[in-house]
Formats: sequence, C-alpha cells, structure tokens
Amino acid sequence: MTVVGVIGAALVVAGVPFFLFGTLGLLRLPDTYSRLHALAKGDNVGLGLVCLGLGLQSGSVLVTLKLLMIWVLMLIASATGAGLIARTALARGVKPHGL
Amino acid sequence: MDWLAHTFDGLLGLALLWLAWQAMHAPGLFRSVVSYMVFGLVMALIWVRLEAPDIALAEAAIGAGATGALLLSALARLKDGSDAGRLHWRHPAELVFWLPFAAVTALVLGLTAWQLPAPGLGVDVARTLGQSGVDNPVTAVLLNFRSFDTLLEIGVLLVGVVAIWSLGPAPSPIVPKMPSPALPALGRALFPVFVLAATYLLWRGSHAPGGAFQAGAVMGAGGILMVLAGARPWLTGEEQGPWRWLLSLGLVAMLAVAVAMAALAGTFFAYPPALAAPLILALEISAALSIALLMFAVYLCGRPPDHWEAED
Amino acid sequence: MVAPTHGLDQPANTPGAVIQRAGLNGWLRSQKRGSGLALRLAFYALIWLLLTRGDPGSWLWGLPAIAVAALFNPFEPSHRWRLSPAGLLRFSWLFLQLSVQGALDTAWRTLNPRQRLTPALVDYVWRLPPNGGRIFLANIINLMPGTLCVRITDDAMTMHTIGDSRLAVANVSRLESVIAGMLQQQVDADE
Amino acid sequence: MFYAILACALFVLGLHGLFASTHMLRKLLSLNVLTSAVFLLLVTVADLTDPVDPVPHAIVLTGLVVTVSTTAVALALLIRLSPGGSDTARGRPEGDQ
Amino acid sequence: MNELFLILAVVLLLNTTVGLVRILSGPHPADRMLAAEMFSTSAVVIMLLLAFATDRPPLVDVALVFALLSALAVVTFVSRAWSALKPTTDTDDHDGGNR
Repeated sequence: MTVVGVIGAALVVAGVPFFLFGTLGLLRLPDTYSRLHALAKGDNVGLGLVCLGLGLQSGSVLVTLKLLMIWVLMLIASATGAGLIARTALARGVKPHGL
Repeated sequence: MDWLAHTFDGLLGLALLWLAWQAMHAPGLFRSVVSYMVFGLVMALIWVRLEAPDIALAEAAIGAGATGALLLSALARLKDGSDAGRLHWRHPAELVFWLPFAAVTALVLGLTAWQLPAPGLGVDVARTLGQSGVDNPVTAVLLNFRSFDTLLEIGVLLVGVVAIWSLGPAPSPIVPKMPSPALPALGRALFPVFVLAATYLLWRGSHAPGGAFQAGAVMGAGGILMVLAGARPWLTGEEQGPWRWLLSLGLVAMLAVAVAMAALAGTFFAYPPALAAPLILALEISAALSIALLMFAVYLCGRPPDHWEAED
Repeated sequence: MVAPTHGLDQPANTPGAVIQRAGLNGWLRSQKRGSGLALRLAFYALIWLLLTRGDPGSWLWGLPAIAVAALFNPFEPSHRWRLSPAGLLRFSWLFLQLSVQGALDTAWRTLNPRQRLTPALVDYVWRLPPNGGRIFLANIINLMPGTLCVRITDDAMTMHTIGDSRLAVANVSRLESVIAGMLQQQVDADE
Repeated sequence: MFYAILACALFVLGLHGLFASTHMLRKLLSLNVLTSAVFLLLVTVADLTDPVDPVPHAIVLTGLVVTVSTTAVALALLIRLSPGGSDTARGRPEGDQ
Repeated sequence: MNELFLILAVVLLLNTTVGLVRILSGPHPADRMLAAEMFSTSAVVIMLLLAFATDRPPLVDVALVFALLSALAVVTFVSRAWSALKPTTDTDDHDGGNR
C-alpha cells in the first residue's frame, strides 16, 4: 500500500460523512430552500472527495481525470438543478421559512 | 465479504419493493411517478449486482432518464392530476384471494426458473464468439446470433412511433415557456458531452459493455433534454422528410442486410465470418441513430409540427 | 447534407431559418465564433481521451464525434469572453476553498437548525455585464456557503441565505471579481 | 436465489397493482413494475451459470427498449383520453404560466 | 481495501434509503424531487465504489451515464410538472412551504 493509496482511501472515507449530513439536512431542515442548500453543497463536496480518493487509489492519471469529469458533470447538473428548483419555487409562490 | 454483499442485496431488495409499492399505492400521482423514477435507479444498481453491466447502462439511460421524462411530462398534461384512482382495499376479504395467489405464483415462477436448462447458452456463445466479428458476447447475441429478434424489436419501436404520430399533431406547446435563462447554458454545456459519450458507448460495444442500444438511449435522452432546454429540432424541413428516413434507417438497414445475406448464403442474417465485423459495425451505427431518434420522437406524444415556432 | 446526427437546432435563430438564409456554410460559420473553435476542439478531444482512457484505436470514432460536438451545438455560442488561464486557476482554487467551507457550514447548521438557521432574502446587484458569466455566477453560488440563487432579473439577483448574509454577499462579490478576471470582463473595482 | 424471490414478490405486487388500481397511469406503472420483475427473473437465471449467459441479457436489453415504446404509446393515448388532455392536444396553452 | 469500499457502499445505500422518506413526507413536489436527486447522486457514488471494490471498470461508465442524465429529471420537472401541479392537485398539505 503506497502513501498515495492511503491518502486516496482517507479521502474516500472523508467524503462519505457529507452524504450523511446531506440526508440529515434533507430530513431535518424546515423548508425546500434550506434543504436545497444542504443537498447541493454537501453531496457535491462528498462526491468530489470520493472521486479524487478513488482516482488516487487507482494510481492512474487518466482514470483520476475521468472520475473528476464525472464530478464536474454532477456539479453542473446539481448547481443548475438547485437553481432551477429554487427559482421556480419562488416564482410559484413557495414562501421561505421564517420570512 | 459475504455478509456485506448480502446486506447490500437486502437493502436493495427492500428499497425496490417499497418503491414499487409506493409507485402503485401512494396518494398523489406525482409521488407515484417520482417513486417509479427512483425504482429505475435501484434497478440499475441491481443489474450491476447481477453481473449485467450492459443492462445497467441501458437502464441508467432509459429507466432513470427517458421514462422519467415521459411520465413527468404526461403527468403535467393530465388535467386530473388528483389522487383519482388511488388503490383502495375495498374488502379485507381480497386478501383471501391475493395471498394464496401470491404463493402459487411465486411457486410456479420459482419452479419454472429452476427447471430451465442448467448450463444455459453461455458456453455455446463463448465458443462461437470468435466467429461473430465482435468480442462482447451481448453485442454478438444482439447483432449476429439472434439478430432476428433485434430486427423485430426495432420494428416494434418504429410501429410505436407510427402509432403515436397517427394520433395527431403533438400537443402544443411542445415545450413550455422557458422558465430560466440557465437552461440554454446547461444545454450548451451538456450537448458535446452527450455526443461524445454516446459515440463512446457505440465504439465500446464491439468489445465491452455498451453498444447501439445504450448509445441510442443516451442520445435520445439527450435530445429530450436539449428540446426542454429550448433547442428546436434540427430536422424540421418541410414534411419531416429527413425525420422519416432516419427513423426507419435502422429497420431498413437490418432488412437490407438480412435480404442480401439470404441471397448470398441462403439464410437470413447468416454473415460470412469475413464480413461479420464490418456488417455489424454498419448495423450498429444505423440502429443507434434510429433508436436515438425513435426515443426522441416517442417523447413528443404526437406528430411533430412542420414548423417549430418559438412559443410564448 | 444537413448533418442528421443529433436532430436539434438553436432556439432564437431557428435552424431552418439560418440555413435558408446563409446556407449550411453560414450556419457552420456562426458556430465558429465564440470561445475559439480550436480551444473547444482541444477540450472535446481531451474529454474523448478521458472517456476511452487513451485507447489509440478509438480516434477513428472520436474525430467525427468531436467535429459533430463542436460544430452542431444547437445553442448559440456566447462570444463575449475569452478565457484567461491564470484566472481559471485562481477561480478553481477559490471554488474549491468555498465549496468545502460551504459543505462544512451547512453540515454544522443541519446539526441544530433551530438556532443556527437565519434565513434571509438578499438582493445582489450585478457587476458582471449581461451575457458575461452572470448565469455562471448564479449557478455557482448554489454551491457556495449559505447562498442559493432564487431569482434572476436584468440588474440583480435575489439570493436566499442561511446564516450571516453580509458574509455571504462578501463571498459572492469576491467570486464575481474572480469570475470576471477569468472571463476577462470589466467590473467596477470597488463595492 | 434472493433475487429470484424478489422477482416473484415484485411480480405479484405488479400484478395486483395492474388489476386493482383504477387510474390508468397507475396501471401503466404497475405494468412497468411487472416487466421489471420478469427481466429480473431472466437475468437472475442467467447469472446462475458460470460463463454468464448473454442471451437473456440481450433479450432484456431489447425488452427495455420495447417497454419504453409501449409506455410512450400508452401515455400518448392516455393524454388524449383524459378530460383536459384533449384541450392541450388541440393547442390550448397548458398550465397558468 | 475492497472491504472498506464495500462497507462504505452499504452505508451510503442505507443512508439514501432513509433519505427516501422525503418522497413519502413531501410536502412539496419539489421536496420529493429533491429526494430523487439525492438518490441519483448517491447512486453515482455507490456505482463508483462498486467499480473499484470489485475491479469492474465498465461500472465507471454507468456512473457517467447517471451523471449525464441526472439533469434531465430536474429539467423536466421544472419545465413541465411544476407548472401543472397546482397546490390543490397534490393531496399533501400544500402550504407546507410556509409553515
């Protein structure tokens, strides 16, 4: 087990709690907007860490870059998706909690 | 190791059953449809567990992508989107029928599955793979050993599109008013990735999981996304000329090859081993193009208009 | 032959219209404007390389696909900006920093939403010129600490913030400057 | 083995939904669940042998595509059957946006 | 190492399955959609973990297809379903957003 491999495994393990927090936020937060906050941020950092960690584990530059490409695709999808849902929600009159 | 795999399977199974139950019994059609979309995602994970990456790829594109889009769009057009038709247990006595029925069905299905010839065709396919022109057994089965099935299957898709078109013009507006300026940006960013990824799957099909079906499904779903993001279909000249040609390209190419082979060798789809690779390649490309366009055409719920004007 | 491979067309300028007006060559020329055809081709080639993991036999398939991807994008290229490599690096660094910060921040608030959630709606006036990365900024702030874009208008966007909204605005402003540097746009220096 | 049982349970669930639900969209979803159950059984059986049998895989692959087209045809019919749906089909703007 | 990835995959699957409760509880269509989105992000991660734990590179491509198409569901939802779902049509408590 090389040093890079250990770092990779550590990154993968570090990424998973962000998903747990994302789900916790989805279940606990009071309105659509704050749930969007929790999901968009947590899941993407989690996915980024897992992708980077798995790439380091594989020890190949091309594979690492391919995994990072999947991460960027997911970033595009979730950033745009979160914005679309939030804007449509406000336009349709969903009131933010506490305002 | 083992118990981990079992936990994984158990969780997948539980989620699958729960989602299926939700899809059929949840109050609110929207909830049903979302449950069914997640059901597709779980199915893709299960295909992976069952060593079927080819199917997982197709399920990821079809179950999670195209079917979800179809159902959500249809839901928006059904005006009575209430919980009409929610399933009720009218009498507890129904259980008296359903429980024994379930037991008998499970028994019969299990017995049938058990009695299937044990080694299957895996050995035969592996033995003859060298003559098929490709290295991926699933592609070999699809486009060489059992290409007759594939021919009929593309025919079924085409008949589906014909049926939908014959219902009349597509409901208007085909695409609702653009809700956000972010959509064209999204479409612009994703279009090249869709093209490259679909071509990549097509290229891979000859030696690894992938192929015409997956590539076509990804491209078709991509086309749906592009149209939703505000693109207007390219092939909209008068009378949808190129549409019709491309839609039938896959079927026509397969029929042409089949008839040519029948003339040459006396049997439908009997490729000479020397010609097998290029023929399968040509068939794959035309089938992928057709499937992509068919999936997209099917989404419109009717005949596309002669002119795509910007709706407002 | 109108390349039939993707079946889509651009929104404002209907495809048929463009082709009738300027012919296929005109359409192709319109696609060549923008962020540099060469740069795009190189970028798509990189994506292809990553997809196939550098299989040399794949380029026979890859080259046509790259050409189609570059030339037949159904959406009009935005052609008001150029990419600055140094700016890209600076942006990536700030982006990574802020996204980790954002994830930790939301996780912390999730643990005790009753006390740590102070939602507010804030208007943020654009400093970026129209067509010059506004959408990009609006999307990217969804991943930044405590901000969510809930409305876009011609001169401002409305953000939903959880937490200190002044800090959030400061972050967005910083991000806007970096994006402007990356796309080589002019923004007012102060604010 | 586990997946064979799962497929059977799913099959019964789908069949029940198909007969007992009254809304057409739900019937359609049940039909889709039913197809998934059959595919699952096929692939499970294929997985039992040592070189995994590719024939059921290919059949399921074609089956998936056929299921989409069936669903699409059914949905197109459904839209035209539903009371308000025919209006949208005739060009009345949908929604209140 | 492979066991570690498998354990993480099981944890993530459990996590997402719990998160699916949001589909049940709503209250807004957008919230249900969020749960589906969360599942698709997690599915990408699970797929990647499985790909590396069992050493099957084709699964990376499945993850890629997931990432590509995750935007489709949100876009359809925003542009179509949301406009047609008037508050009264979904049976759940429709003023959940402004509690």
